[in-house]
Amino acid sequence: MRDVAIVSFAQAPNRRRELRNEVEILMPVVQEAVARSGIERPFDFTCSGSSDFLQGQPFAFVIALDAAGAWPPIPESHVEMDGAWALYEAWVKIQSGQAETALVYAFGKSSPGDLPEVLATQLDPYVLAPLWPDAVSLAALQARAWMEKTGATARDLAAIAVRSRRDAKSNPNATVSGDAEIEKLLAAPAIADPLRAHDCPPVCDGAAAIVLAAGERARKACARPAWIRGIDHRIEPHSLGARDLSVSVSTQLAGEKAGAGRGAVDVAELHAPFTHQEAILREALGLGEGVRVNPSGGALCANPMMTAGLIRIGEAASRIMDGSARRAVAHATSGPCLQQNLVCVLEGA
Amino acid sequence: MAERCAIVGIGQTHHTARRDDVSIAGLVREAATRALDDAGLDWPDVDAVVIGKAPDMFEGVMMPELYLADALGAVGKPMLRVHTAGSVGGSTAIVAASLVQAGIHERVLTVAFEKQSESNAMWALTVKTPLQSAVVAGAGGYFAPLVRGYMRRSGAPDDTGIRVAVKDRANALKNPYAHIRDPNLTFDAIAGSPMLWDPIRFHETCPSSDGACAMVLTSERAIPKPKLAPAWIHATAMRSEPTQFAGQEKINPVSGRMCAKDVYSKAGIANPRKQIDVAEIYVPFSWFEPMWMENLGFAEEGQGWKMTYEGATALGGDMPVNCSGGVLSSNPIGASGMLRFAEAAMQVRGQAGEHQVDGARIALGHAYGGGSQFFSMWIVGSAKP
Amino acid sequence: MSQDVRDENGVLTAPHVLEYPYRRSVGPVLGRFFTALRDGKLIGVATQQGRVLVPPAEYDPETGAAVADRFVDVGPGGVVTTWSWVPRPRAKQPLGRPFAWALIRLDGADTALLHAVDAGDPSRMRTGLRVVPRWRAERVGHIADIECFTPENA
Amino acid sequence: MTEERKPVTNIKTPMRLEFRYSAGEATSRFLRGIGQGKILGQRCPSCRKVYVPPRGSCPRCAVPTAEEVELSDKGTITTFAIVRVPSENIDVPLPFASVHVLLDGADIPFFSVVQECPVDEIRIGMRVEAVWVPKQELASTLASIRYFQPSGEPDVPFEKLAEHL
Repeated sequence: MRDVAIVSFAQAPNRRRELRNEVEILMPVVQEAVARSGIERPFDFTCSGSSDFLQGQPFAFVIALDAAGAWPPIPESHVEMDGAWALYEAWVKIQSGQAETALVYAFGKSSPGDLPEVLATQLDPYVLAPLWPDAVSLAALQARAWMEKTGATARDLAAIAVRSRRDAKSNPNATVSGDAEIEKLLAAPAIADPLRAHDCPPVCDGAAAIVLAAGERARKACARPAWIRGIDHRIEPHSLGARDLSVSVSTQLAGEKAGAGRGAVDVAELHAPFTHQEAILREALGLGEGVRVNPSGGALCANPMMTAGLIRIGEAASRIMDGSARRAVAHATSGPCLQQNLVCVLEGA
Repeated sequence: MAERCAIVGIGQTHHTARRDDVSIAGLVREAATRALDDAGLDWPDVDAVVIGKAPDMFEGVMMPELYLADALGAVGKPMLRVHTAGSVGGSTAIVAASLVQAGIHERVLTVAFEKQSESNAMWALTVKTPLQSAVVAGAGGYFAPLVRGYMRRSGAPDDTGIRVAVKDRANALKNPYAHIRDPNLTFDAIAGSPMLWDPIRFHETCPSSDGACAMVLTSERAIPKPKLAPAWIHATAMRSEPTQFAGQEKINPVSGRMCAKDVYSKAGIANPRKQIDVAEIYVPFSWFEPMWMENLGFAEEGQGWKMTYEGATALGGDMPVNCSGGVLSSNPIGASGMLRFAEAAMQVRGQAGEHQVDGARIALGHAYGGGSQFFSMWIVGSAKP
Repeated sequence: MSQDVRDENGVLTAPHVLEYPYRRSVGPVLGRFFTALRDGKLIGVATQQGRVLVPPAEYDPETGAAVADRFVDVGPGGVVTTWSWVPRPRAKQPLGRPFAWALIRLDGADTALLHAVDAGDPSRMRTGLRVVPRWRAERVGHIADIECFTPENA
Repeated sequence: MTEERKPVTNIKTPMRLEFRYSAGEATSRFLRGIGQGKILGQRCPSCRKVYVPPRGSCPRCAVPTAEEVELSDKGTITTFAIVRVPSENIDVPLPFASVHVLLDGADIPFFSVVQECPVDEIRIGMRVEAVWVPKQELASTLASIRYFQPSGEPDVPFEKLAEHL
């Protein structure tokens, strides 16, 4: 495998309601990531991630290309997935020897619609989607399965929310942050028993961009590139009733393939939009108590759809690039109840 | 450093207006099973799945790869979903090829599909935006002015488009999978068909199809016991440009010209018309054949129509184009690009049956999408690159 | 003409509706399931290893193989394997009053089906609860031919 | 009874999702201009080209655009199609001309329709002008421009339009 690294990362403030259009949100983010990389356009490859359904308009990604710098024409691709998978496609392109540098970006505007309902259209169109189960209720099915198996309590979940919000105080892009008291959180009614509001992510809009470079190009671009030492993704059966929801076998498998356990992990950025999912993912990746999880506040504090996974990779890379971590694990998820998972292992040297 | 990549299995469905006998999964699975059978492989042999399709509004299923994971044997494996508008079938195959070329996987299944009968193509492609006034009537309404611009600029005879349609529909009669297989589509029948988006007539337009296409790509060392010699990927290329900008050349897009130049140079092709034996290109409206002949460098600017006129692009011509009947005869949008790539590979494997070009050794697969702004191409050959 | 155009901090916003009456062909396996639902019955399909999938899947999620052409009567009763509570149902959801979503393993099945449970109050829900379907009188061959499930002893 | 036994082969799964669309900053400024009977483009600070409707950036240079330029509501047809087939999105009577109009002062064509002119008289190079709704009905939507109609000025030669195709 070639040495490929993340050399810069930028993201938009994750707002509950972003009124700008996708190009207006993306362009400053792309410009910032490109400027920080010091790499001049054109990039050898560009890849983006988004989903048209979020805002109910086909070809949103086509318009978004205006922000990328696509003139003269560029080699470019798009995944209808979280931007973490766009990063994977770009990494593959570099591995194949067809590119030395790549620009990756993602955007998602969830605020125009009723997101938990929009996500019901992701489900099996014959026996699931016609019942319109909302995404929060489905996550709650998983939360209960996990709690009843492990004996974890609502207080254990709330502790994850409290820690995440506290960490998010130092993240200017977070949607939710602050010092929350467990008792106050637990006093709130469940919104989808067993989940309370603090167990769920804010609905928000966002965008992010990452620049990748191979070998010498990366060393030139960045004092401490975040080298991608392993990246892998796996998918599980779609039907929730055909899976053991209390574990994440696809995360475990992707983690093994990416080599997450091949060394001590300083920091992990896990794409866990719901509190219980952080616990499930920690276990799947074998992350012990000593691992700092989601110092950014994680998806519980800012979960722009199609972008939050790429942001996890960017946040983890940032810890390597600023020298505060030597080895980091980043994770992205897609689909109902952690159906599909990607794991990326980053190292400073 | 790239590994060689071979196409060892190809499958497609019979394309038709409405596949009422299968679910979405059943449709996709049918093409994938045929590709695996052609390769002599089974589901557990596949390392990864790359799937592509056009807008999710067609079927009303957001990110349908999630639901299709089971049907494509992807459980426990990596699965990627590509969407680059109309060029998606081509770019999906290119992503699958990259996985092999990078040495990440040995055997990759790539699939593209559209089940357009679940909704309505015109609606799914042009959902109305609030505060705007809808003035573009679907893809035909979008592309017809570009065709008129081409006609005006090139001075091509008015019946050029009709001749393309006559040729492609005749070719489709030789392709058992084609959607439009109608021996009555003569010059007069096409000329007499109603104008939909003047200057584009009904029979100069692609149909709306249900269909899927799949291919199995492997590394050199993983080529299964050959039932049939593989096709080799000699080069791939993609180019994109913004939707609309000042100075844009909409009729002869720079992105398409650059993409062609790139794919030829990687494949060692100096004279495409001489060195390429057959081309499968994305022609949703008949006039795009002459337009793409120029864009692809088979003809000088303004001269592409002559190739159609002189019969160069016919099955027996010196530069046969769309021997399968092309998009004009079958158009499951998300799969249409992959069908071009697959048909090119079928030609160099000698697998194209009645629409086979004798002795085809080098073939071009081409797809485009958006407002003529996304291009993907590959050159495949019967010999190792 | 767009109604209800608003100016929010200088940016114009307006309602936008994405609406289509999708009609889906279901294929042979799901066709059997929906036909059975219309006839007031629940069936599963056997995998080649003999596991019974309910709702039937066309392909075995574990192996990718096509399922066997063997359909098995299941239920009508079953057991809740996990559940969540909906205090404020959305308009499109099966019940207009608070209800539970549950994964229900029907008697004779190896996988669980997602549906609504009309339990009245969350205190009446628990994992392991036995439930039975409440059928609609007018059935068309649709997952909503089962209006919901209800606790068996109710 | 036989009807009852027919196997189910199809299901209906209607979908209706409601969104609150946001036009974005640049398009909103443009639409508010329309509400005042003005067509506002934006000039790229780098290539100096004028975009209409503006989207807040120049995709050619990949930079934001801010400078507003008021454009004429007259222009030239660079190309067109005659639409003779119904489309559920469009309520203009058939047949109608779907046109690309290069507004005077703009560098990209604007998509609209031409009415008040037999469709077989529409031609590349024809000069047209916007027909607005009555002043009291002006609103911040493109529907405020009802259509374009021939202005009666002499045609622009094709050579002058070639770069816009």
